[in-house]
Amino acid sequence: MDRRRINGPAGATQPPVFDDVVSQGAKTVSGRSRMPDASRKMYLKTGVTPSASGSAYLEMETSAKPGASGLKLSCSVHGPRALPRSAPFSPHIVLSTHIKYAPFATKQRRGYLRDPSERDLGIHLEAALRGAIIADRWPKSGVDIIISIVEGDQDRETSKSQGEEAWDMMNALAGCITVAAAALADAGIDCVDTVAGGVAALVQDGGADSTPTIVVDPIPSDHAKILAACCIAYLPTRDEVTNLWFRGDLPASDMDLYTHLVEKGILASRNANCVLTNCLMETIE
Amino acid sequence: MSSTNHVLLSPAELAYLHASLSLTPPIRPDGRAPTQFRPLVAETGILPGTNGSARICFADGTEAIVGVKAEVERTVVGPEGEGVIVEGGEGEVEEGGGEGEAGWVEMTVEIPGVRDDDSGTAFLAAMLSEGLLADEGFVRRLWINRRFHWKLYLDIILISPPLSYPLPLLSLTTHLALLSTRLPRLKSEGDEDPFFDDDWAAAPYLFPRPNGKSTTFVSQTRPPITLLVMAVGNNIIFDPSKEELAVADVALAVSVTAGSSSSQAPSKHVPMDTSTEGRNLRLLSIRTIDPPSRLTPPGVANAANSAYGANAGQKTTHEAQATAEGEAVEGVWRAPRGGAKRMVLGALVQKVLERGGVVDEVLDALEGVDLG
Amino acid sequence: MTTTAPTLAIPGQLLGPATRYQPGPGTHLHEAQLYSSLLGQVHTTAAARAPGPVKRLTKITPAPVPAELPTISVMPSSSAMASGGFQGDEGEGRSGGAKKREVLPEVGNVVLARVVRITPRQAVVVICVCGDTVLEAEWQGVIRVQDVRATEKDRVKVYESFRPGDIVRAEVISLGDQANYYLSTARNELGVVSAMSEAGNTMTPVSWKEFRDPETGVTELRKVAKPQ
Amino acid sequence: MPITILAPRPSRAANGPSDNASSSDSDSDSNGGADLDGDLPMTTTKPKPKTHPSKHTPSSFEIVTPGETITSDPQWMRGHGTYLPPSTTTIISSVAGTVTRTNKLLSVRPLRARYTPEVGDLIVGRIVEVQAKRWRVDVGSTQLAALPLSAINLPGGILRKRTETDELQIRSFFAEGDLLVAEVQQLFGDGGAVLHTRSLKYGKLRNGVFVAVSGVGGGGGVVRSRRQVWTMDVANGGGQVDVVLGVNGYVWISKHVETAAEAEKGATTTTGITNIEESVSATMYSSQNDRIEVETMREIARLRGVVTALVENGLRVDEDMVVRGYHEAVEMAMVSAEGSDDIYLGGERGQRLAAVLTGV
Repeated sequence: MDRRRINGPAGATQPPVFDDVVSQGAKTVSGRSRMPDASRKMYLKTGVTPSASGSAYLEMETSAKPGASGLKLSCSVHGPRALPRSAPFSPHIVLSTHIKYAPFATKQRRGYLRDPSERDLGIHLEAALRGAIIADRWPKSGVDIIISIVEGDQDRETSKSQGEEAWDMMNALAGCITVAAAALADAGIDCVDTVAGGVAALVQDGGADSTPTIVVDPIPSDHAKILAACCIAYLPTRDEVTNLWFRGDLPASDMDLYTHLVEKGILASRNANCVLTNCLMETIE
Repeated sequence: MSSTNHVLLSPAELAYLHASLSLTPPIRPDGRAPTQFRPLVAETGILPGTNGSARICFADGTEAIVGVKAEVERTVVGPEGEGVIVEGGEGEVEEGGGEGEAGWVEMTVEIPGVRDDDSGTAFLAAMLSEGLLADEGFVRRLWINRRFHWKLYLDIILISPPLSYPLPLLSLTTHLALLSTRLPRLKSEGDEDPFFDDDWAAAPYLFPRPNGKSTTFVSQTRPPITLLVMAVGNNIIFDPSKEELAVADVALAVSVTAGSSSSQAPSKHVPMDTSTEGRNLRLLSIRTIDPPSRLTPPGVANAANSAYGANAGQKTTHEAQATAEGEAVEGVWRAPRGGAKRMVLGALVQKVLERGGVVDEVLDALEGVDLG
Repeated sequence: MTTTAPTLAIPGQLLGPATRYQPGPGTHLHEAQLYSSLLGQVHTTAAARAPGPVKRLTKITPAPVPAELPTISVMPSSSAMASGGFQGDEGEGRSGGAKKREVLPEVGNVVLARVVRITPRQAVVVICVCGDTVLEAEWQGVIRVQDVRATEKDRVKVYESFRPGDIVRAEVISLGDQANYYLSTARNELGVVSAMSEAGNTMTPVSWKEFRDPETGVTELRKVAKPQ
Repeated sequence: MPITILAPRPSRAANGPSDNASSSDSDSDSNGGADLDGDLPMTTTKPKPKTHPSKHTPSSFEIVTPGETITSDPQWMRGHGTYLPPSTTTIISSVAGTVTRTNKLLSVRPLRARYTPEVGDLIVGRIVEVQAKRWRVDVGSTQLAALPLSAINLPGGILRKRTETDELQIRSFFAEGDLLVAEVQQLFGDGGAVLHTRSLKYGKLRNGVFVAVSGVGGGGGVVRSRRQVWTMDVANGGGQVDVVLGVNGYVWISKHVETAAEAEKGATTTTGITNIEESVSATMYSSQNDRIEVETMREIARLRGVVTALVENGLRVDEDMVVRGYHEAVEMAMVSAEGSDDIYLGGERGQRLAAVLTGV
């Protein structure tokens, strides 16, 4: 909420609803073309923003479908730098994370001010990174991690977002974690490990009666229904999880299903970690 | 901007707390058993101007109030013939119609002393509404007819600045408020403009009450509750206080609800063993809470302490204070690094979801609150 | 198990057991194994290390180490400087050129700082170079009046020692409070190394307490660093 | 049962007065020399409470609210918590609290108040800020107290000269978050306190737990008493435990550590003061805990439970109450289902404990 301006009325207008030619009737437009355990291809590069202490850019493979686009993220790390004079003494580095969707990143235009979901993502990212950095190496200093989501996962062909925003957020978070880890390493901030994010989902493709399956790195529009999903930030060498975000509806009596979902989430972050490791080795070679 | 506010504790206190919570069984500073909650005082229906309300306070004076208000709202329907949101009667909603439905519930959290655009508050609100919305059956209850639905406003207000992470308090209060929520009885039929019975006594509960002392709560659907659990060493601790959270290795917020799943699909995976004692619990959401332990000041071992005995006055402070890489010394606090082992996370979730475990008892106790 | 440590490391990479190496900058210990915590080149230095104006945490374990192990460290090298390589010796690395990356000033480091403000009690400076590293961020420091020189401390006047704009070589003596590092110039080779006169000309040092403007011939008082 | 949910109590009035009576009794007593003479009728605007459990302090628990007239009788002098409107003799309360009369002085003791430091108070405080030559300490007052570097004992004995390096390594003595026990040495005009730790019984705290309760006020909480610090033997093989009741309401409960000096004192009573200083200073600023046995930890937690239960039930916290409460708690645990390991004293059990204590 912008406190300095008078804002227009909220929710006074109704968004237009486009006629949905392609996907009319059938919900499962194209479906998933990858194996259940395969992640999308990912492009990652460090050192893209010269003015920042460290930076990285991540792009997810665009699906074969026309009009669909993959996630594009740019992360810059500023610091370590001195804390403002008014800040209290800190024996650790003070981490602050900002995630912002570009106004044009999603189907529905986003404002310039961070909305609650972006703040929420920022907290998730902070939790994921704070477990990875060695904060006591940099007393009295601060670091800002700023991520712009240049383009979100989206599909022009689907007329409306089908309650997918929450699942999209998980995909975005996983990308943010990976790109931030690369930028942190580029900035020379001590980390215990390279943290990478991954998403796994329990999907039901064949209507309400079919058996749900677990897939890695889901694209919401590929699936008829997502029953549950989890986003995991994982440290491969230590075999530790720094952030776990699960959402869905699972019977509590079936712990195995949950455990499998988490295992697949870890698999997804391992996949992302391979890309991250290769990217970092390229950086120093 | 962290999900948990920072607490100032001395390294010696942290080391002591960690040691006592790592014992088997753990010794909690307030003497509670690991799964025991702080005693609380609860009442519902405190605000006559709302559809449902509740108040819970802790012995330390922390107090939360939740008011639920419902308004009739016109459902945005797509072009002719395409039932974007609704299809058929009896609250049957076309599957996947989530976006429109999620917007039917609006939740705000107000924490005194915190800016309303604070990220921590946004995180709290997201966490509470996530649990609510993950249960598709919940928003379905707000359906009136094809053209109208209830819009539910949940306003969660913490009366005093939080003395501990307020998540469980807010969640339990929200649960009670929803339990006590009643919507006016619909008199109109079909898709005409809704027309309601103005007799409040006839208004049905949003979550229908069990008849008398029936034990068939297996089929009873309840609003979700979000619990805070943390692990120290091998111990799993419920409803941690501020001090306990400050030495947590990992903390999770787990949203659970009781009742049969609205989307029956996953339950097909398992045979429904309704014969067993206890509720049919469903896991709705899990979030990692960034434990404040990572931001705690480290202790200095006597051996490295410049202010210790003979070394005093020598200029060795910084070599000593710079956290030398070394093995942990007993009795000296060190902020944890890295994340949590999979096993620990799994155990935490398992403990919450245990049949006939903590969640069941909490739900029992909440049901026992008089909804006058 | 490799017998030698890798030459390049990414965060989280195993460097070797703690029984073989001592942890140096850019490494961390986890379950008796040493891991890298930075992205960069791996260096091992023999046991006897001359203390000097070094980069980062000099992990001096207070108790004498039972067996003198070589110290293993990881030095960050961003892609921009990768071609230049990294000088292994740290004491006299000045010739290696200024590398722009972030380090934290540590107690005992010799730094170059620019004076920004003076008060009767202290001079406020901004640390620009730490050891041989040009800093990206501006870390603020203060030189208190009692730390200006070693002798006749009670007669020191800050405005006779420093002026805003001067470049000072100083030693870090304390991490200080939340905002400032505490610096000292109480040694012969420490003090003002470069100063401008009031007329705006670069001055040359003429004595331990004076600089002279070569054009106007006017002398100004400073705490002069002994030229090296 | 992991959770207890209670219905709200009908109103505080039912059990409020008796709680307040007992605590304000002790408050007045501990002030010493207060002549609680209640014969004179003083209430003009409201009827006096008819029944009263306590005989000698008729209206000591009478609760007044801001703006309420206490008396218009000119024989009374106004004290803290009251004011006189210009050109009248009416004394009006300016806070919500209980009326206290000391001879002819009328004052209102607020029901809840932050700690007001007084010279000589023993307090427990927490460092919140480290400055160049002093620390700022949270003592539960309206302002932060100051602890100058010159007011602490430096390690290496009392005779050691304070050097400049001490100033540079000020954080190695006390850093942000550290707890300490100290004495109020001096007060500023604005109520700010200056502390000192120049005694062996003061200094950094370790080996224990902290609990903050309300300080000196009209309700429950820590009251000024003869002894704020004591060592007690605890049950169930817990050894000895130190309790520090800061006058400001901050309480520290820790394992009793026998210092070298004490041990020596047991053998020969002729140890010089400097020797003690030196041996004590070794651990003076340590943040490393000693080894603490499980039994001791359990009893420390039980003591903490007693203190919290006392406060939650509006009782005063002093040595007598804590020691008696502790013994009651041990007894209660003995007969409880789980046995002596059961240390929980929250909710109902705390109320039962309080009832036993007030019943005596």
